[in-house]
Amino acid sequence: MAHGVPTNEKQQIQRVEMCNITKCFPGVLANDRVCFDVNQGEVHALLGENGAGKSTLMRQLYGLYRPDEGEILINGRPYTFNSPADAIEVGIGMIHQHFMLVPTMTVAENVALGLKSSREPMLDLDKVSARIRELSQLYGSIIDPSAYVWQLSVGEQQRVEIIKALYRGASLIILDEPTAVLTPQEVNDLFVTLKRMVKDGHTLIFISHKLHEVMAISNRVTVLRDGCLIGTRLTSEVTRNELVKMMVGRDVRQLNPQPLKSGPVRLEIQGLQAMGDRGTEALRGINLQIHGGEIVGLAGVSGNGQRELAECLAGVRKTNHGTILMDSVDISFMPLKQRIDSGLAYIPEERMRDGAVREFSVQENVFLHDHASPKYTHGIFLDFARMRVFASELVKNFNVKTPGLDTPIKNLSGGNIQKLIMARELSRQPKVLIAAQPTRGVDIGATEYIHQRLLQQREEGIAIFLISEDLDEICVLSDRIAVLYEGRIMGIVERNEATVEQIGLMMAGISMTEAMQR
Amino acid sequence: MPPEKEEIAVRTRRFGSPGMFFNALLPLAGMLLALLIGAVMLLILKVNPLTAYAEMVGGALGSVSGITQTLVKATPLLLVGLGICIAFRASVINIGGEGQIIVGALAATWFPLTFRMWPGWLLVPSTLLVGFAAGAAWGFIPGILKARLKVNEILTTVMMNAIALQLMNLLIRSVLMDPAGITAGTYLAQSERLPEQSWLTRLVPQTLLHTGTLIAVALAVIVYIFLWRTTIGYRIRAVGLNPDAARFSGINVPFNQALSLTLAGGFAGIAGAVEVLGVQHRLLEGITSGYGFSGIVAALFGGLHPLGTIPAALLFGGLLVGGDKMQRAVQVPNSLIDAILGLVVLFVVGSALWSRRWAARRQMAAAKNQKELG
Amino acid sequence: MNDVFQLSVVAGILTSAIRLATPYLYAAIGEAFSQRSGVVNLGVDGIMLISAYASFYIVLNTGSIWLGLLAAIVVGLLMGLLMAFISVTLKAEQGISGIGLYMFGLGLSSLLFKTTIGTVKTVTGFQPVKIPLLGDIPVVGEIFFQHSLLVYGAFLLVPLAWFVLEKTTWGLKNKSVGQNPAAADSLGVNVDRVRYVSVCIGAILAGIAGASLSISLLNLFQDNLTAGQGFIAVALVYFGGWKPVGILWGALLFSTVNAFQLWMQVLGVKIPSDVAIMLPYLLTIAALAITINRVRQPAALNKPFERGES
Amino acid sequence: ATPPTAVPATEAAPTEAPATEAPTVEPVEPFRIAVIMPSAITDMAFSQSMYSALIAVQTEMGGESALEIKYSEGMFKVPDAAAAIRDYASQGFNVVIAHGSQYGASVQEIAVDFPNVTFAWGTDVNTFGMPNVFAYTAAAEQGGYINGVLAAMLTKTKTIGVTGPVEVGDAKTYVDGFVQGVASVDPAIKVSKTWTGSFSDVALMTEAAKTHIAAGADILTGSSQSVVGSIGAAKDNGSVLWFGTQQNQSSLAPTLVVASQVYDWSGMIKEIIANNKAGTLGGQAYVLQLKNDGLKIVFNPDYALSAEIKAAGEKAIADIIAGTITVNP
Ligand SMILES: Nc1ncnc2c1ncn2[C@@H]1O[C@H](COP(=O)(O)OP(=O)(O)OP(=O)(O)O)[C@@H](O)[C@H]1O
Ligand SMILES: Nc1ncnc2c1ncn2[C@@H]1O[C@H](COP(=O)(O)OP(=O)(O)OP(=O)(O)O)[C@@H](O)[C@H]1O
Ligand SMILES: [Mg+2]
Ligand SMILES: [Mg+2]
Repeated sequence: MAHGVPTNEKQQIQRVEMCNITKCFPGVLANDRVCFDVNQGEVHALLGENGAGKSTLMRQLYGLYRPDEGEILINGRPYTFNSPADAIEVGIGMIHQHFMLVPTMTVAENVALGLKSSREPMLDLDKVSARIRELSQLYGSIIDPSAYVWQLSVGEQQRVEIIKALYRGASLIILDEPTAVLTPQEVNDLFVTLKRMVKDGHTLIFISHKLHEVMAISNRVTVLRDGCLIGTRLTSEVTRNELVKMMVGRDVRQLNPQPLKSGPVRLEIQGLQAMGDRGTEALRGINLQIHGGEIVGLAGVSGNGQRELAECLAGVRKTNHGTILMDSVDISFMPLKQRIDSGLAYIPEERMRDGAVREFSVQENVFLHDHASPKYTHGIFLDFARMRVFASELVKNFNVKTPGLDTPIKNLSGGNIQKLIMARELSRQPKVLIAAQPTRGVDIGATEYIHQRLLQQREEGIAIFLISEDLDEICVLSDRIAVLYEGRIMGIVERNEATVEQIGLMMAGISMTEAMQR
Repeated sequence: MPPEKEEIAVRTRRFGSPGMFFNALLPLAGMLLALLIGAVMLLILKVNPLTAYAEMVGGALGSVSGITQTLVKATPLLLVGLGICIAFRASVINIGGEGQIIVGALAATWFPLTFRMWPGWLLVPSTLLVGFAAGAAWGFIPGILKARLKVNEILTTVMMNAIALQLMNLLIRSVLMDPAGITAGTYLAQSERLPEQSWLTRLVPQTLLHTGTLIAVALAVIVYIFLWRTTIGYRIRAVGLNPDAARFSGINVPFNQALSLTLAGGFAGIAGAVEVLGVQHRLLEGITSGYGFSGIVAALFGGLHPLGTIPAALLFGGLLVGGDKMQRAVQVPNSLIDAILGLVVLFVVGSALWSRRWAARRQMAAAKNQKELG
Repeated sequence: MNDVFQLSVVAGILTSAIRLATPYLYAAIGEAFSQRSGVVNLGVDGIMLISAYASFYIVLNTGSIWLGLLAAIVVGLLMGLLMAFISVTLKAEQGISGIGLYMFGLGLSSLLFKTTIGTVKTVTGFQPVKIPLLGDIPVVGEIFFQHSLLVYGAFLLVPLAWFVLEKTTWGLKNKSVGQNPAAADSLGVNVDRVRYVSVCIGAILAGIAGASLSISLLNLFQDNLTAGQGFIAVALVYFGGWKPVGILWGALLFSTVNAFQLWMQVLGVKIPSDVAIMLPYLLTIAALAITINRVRQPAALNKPFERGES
Repeated sequence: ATPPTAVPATEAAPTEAPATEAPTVEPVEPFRIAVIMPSAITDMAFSQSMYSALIAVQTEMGGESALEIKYSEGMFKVPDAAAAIRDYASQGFNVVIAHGSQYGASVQEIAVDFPNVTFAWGTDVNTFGMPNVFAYTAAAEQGGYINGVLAAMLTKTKTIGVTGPVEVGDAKTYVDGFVQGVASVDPAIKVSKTWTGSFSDVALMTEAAKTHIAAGADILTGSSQSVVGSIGAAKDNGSVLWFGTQQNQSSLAPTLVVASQVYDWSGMIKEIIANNKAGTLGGQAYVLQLKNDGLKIVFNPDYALSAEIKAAGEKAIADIIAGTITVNP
């Protein structure tokens, strides 16, 4: 139990200070004498590249880790958190980067978990449900407490996370990259909610890689790099570029891709229909053509069929109807393996789950698709020498930061895993590349790098289908933008033809003509 | 990363760092603790633990007969363990070793009796293959049920053990029953003795040590190469570590799961065949001797690594042999040895946590130093 | 063959099946508690053995069946603590710890039996209790309502376990630590403690399963009395999809077929006895293969939990 | 075709028997016997029958100073047993008894290396033609026959249940004899048999016995260490009678056990000791029979068996001994 927690009434958190926090993991010093503080009613943003130590710092405040050194003061009094229970007790809540939900349980069960019930030892989910409705209405739209978490969209899941914290009476809420998985509309909704929470007296710590969000919502910004504190600034007194420099240690270039003359159609989708995981119709007749040397961006609120579309193209989901042509060859019924071999590359959205084998080494992950290619085998035997040459070339060319080729990939940072998967897919000289959320959760430096690579591939004549919920990314990179809504394409526009707002309207189901008029 | 540094990383991984020495000490400490508790039990039974343990060590290692005996026991443990390595690497839990050994032994009894005119150079390898095939078939059934119908393999392999046992009961009291037992009216539950040319060659006279041990070691190397140097092994490991990523890479996940269970069954089948051809020279009740279970322990002790399973099987075999010797020497009930062995397993596996923690602590210290230096 | 369909035979089969299912129900439902929290305990058979011994020893020496049952519970608890310590606190590979526990239980029970009792003896254990009124119903009463208390207990355990697992706050914690321990941990649920309790409940029930053999159904103890029933119980958890009711169907199927094959032998139906004995195993596999509704195992099953290892 | 007791087995030429060296047992040194058994010495069946016989002989000879006994129990793994046999032989035991038919091959190999040690193994009749190997077996069908005769005369429901493990070895021959015995009294009596497929599954054995009882059997019998479960079931029922084999099982249900066929290995052991001391280290096969007192029908004094039935039983014993009745295994 936390020391000195008032026995009866939960105190209001006025001020939190973290002093000289040091935290070491095997092989990394994740936090090196970091100081951080936050005051009541403030939104304090925490910035840094992948692996800078942001999550680690916050997990210590939430009692998930114990600092090796340093002190945590709340309202001036030192506290030791042995577990999240202690942090929850003093009124701290945390929305984790990777949601901490049990998919096989309902919303109400997830919220009630770990709490005393009014009818102890029995559950009283009705009471919990009522309060969930109340809270969700107060801070946005209602969430069905009896829905299973696996049935919810990512945005809804995040709201469950927020409700979980509010339900426990948290007055300080840590949000670890809450916007990484949200659509622009959802981000807006979230910001409305967050502002409302601040007005109600809550204190927020906000982690993000997106500078405009940080500029928009925070009062102060703290930047970490390599586990060390770089500095804390008032948001009003700092510029974007200054922040980038603090984070990355250099300037980051703005991309400005020039239009290209596109080649012949390489990927053609005709009348594609498919079912979703929940047994409903997810795709209701998709028609789309992508030319070589062209990036087509697919915009849309998550859950409108993006994942299903990507999976149908990649061959891991059954289509009900329609055809897919690659270089005029019908690949609709080709098994996955054959599609890969004939030039389709796919960067899955859930890269840790679907794109890489965590325990495999960097080198082994490079050959997930091509381990049986005659280039790297003698009969059934793998040719390590040649594999090694190729893998180290790839790591070098794509600037993947890894201690070695034999390091298990799980020890790499998110951005570097992403780069490696990218490297793998692009090195196969595909005809068509499907990139789903290629920069989700990746820091600025790595994002820049990945974007450059995509443009480079475009120049080489590859047809690229970019599926992203980050509208900025889509608008910067795509030659044409298709908007997906409820399993249908609402319209396809040239890059400079439509504004972000117009695309946003189409994402909300407004027809193209109507949207373009507004 | 400069190449030399990478080289070093590779080398330490391959040949072990000084830290591994301590990692090896911890399981030994766990074992000592178990033996200490065993010593208390011995004292209660009014037996001097020092004498008892001296007999145990001596029994396993102190003589040619002890050492060969250890090797003879380690052989089926290793063979079953190799199959377990393959299955568990594919994330398939094979509890069916007992049944797979039985059918391997059944096939390896039937075959030489049927083709008793074949010369030894032909009969021995083909019998081993037949044993492999029979075990593989027994592993294939839960494999295909898992692949096609998603039936949990723990359930099926447990049930298949019982089925195999009854199959043996059925055959051993009908077609495979020793005709001599029928003539003499004893109706013993054993088969006829196999033709002599089908026996595995004895390596040391007056002991049971046979060429099966060498075969097992050779197979361990082959399984190592199979798992880490071939495309099939690569796929099996990928399926075990992350079926989703494997599927997204075009790997047929159910096929590889079924394949790994089939291979696991095959290795247990060879173990059964080797027991018949190398040790018993006929089929008997109790042919499995529980190797189907202890093979799992050996493989897990060996870190699910075929080469690691070799010392693990030897350790386990030695404990069993030494335990028997101790029982004979100090006349304690056999079950005491079982209980002590159980404790050894528990404490050795429990000590793994500290090994991991020590390794982590060393790495942390290294990280701090590096930071301070650079 | 026609005999098989006589009412008395059907009644006999069902009565037998209910008796035979008893130890499986206790042990498998206990294992479900443990597995739902993420811990596979393969040592059930060992726990059953040593508890069977303990309860038998106590009844033999005190004559009190209740003290005997208590002994089984206490010994089961101790074995559960040992398993939990190794697999939860020390985060050891659960498969090996379970097999170690099995070997330990097998060896120790036989050792103690030999040193403290020495030869097979019988005791007067839990006697059949005819339930008033219900027990007097012809046929039905005989089948269902003339059993010993531990048999009734096994069947009452099904709704009780269902209630605890599905309707209580603790049941929610138990499920969450087996599905996503990191999430439970982040809400202040003490993952290790929930797993300790779950493993111990499982072990206590395994202990009662042992007692149901030695002081209720058989009323004697002998080396390796369970003859591998604990492993069948683990398999039944998979059959039942980690649900008490599913386990009930599995245990009833298995034991009904077993009772059926015994009756076939008694009635002299001409099939080899070995084939008859295979039947329950074959049919259990077949039943699972043809039922389509397959439950996913708890996501964190067999995975030790350590904070920060996402 | 039961081989007569203690005849030189066909392969063994009796004249060749004397070993190279006369037994060196000095009178002060105890005679040393080691025994290897497949199950526990407390199994109430096969292993226990041998162990009790050894203890009985030891007592008769004057305790440990006259006869030293060492045992290895639970040796169901043959390689372990082989190691034990070899170990005992090399420790200079006079007699090593391998008490299980599965040990035959091991005995055959090891005996060659220890010409001065007597090996005895069973149950079988094969001495492998070796001068230092005795074989032994029990004609379980004979006692089975007697039990069958008694049971047939006692049954009221004309239904008798047999609970067996696996239909092999003496579990089979005993039951076959039993069935013949019943049929000799009244062929109309129904003898139904169940096999559990396991020597150790007490729970299934119990349920098998309960099934017989539910099907109308008023008398049960059966073989293997798991029949303790059947006896328990008979006892729970309270009025079902039991016939035992291998061991005297009266203590398990004092009012319900009518009689047990008891394997008494002590006569054979004494004969082996005597032979060994006289320099005959092997070459013979022993068969426990009613005739040579190796098999005994032990009536339970606590069960009031009517004199008439008991007389019928004793007549059958006499007939078998006299050879007027032959029982086929
Ligand atoms: N549980 C852990 N075990 C070992 N190392 C860890 C662990 N968690 C974090 N690290 C390491 O600590 C460093 C900081 O990680 P942290 O999660 O705090 O980064 P972050 O700033 O949140 O990055 P991101 O933007 O990718 O979320 C990384 O180098 C990471 O490898
Ligand atoms: N057990 C671990 N050992 C070493 N590094 C780890 C471990 N667990 C996590 N990390 C590293 O810690 C950092 C932060 O981990 P986290 O779980 O926050 O994922 P992430 O990489 O930030 O994911 P995302 O790309 O979704 O932001 C990552 O660099 C990850 O690789
Ligand atoms: Mg983070
Ligand atoms: Mg991140």
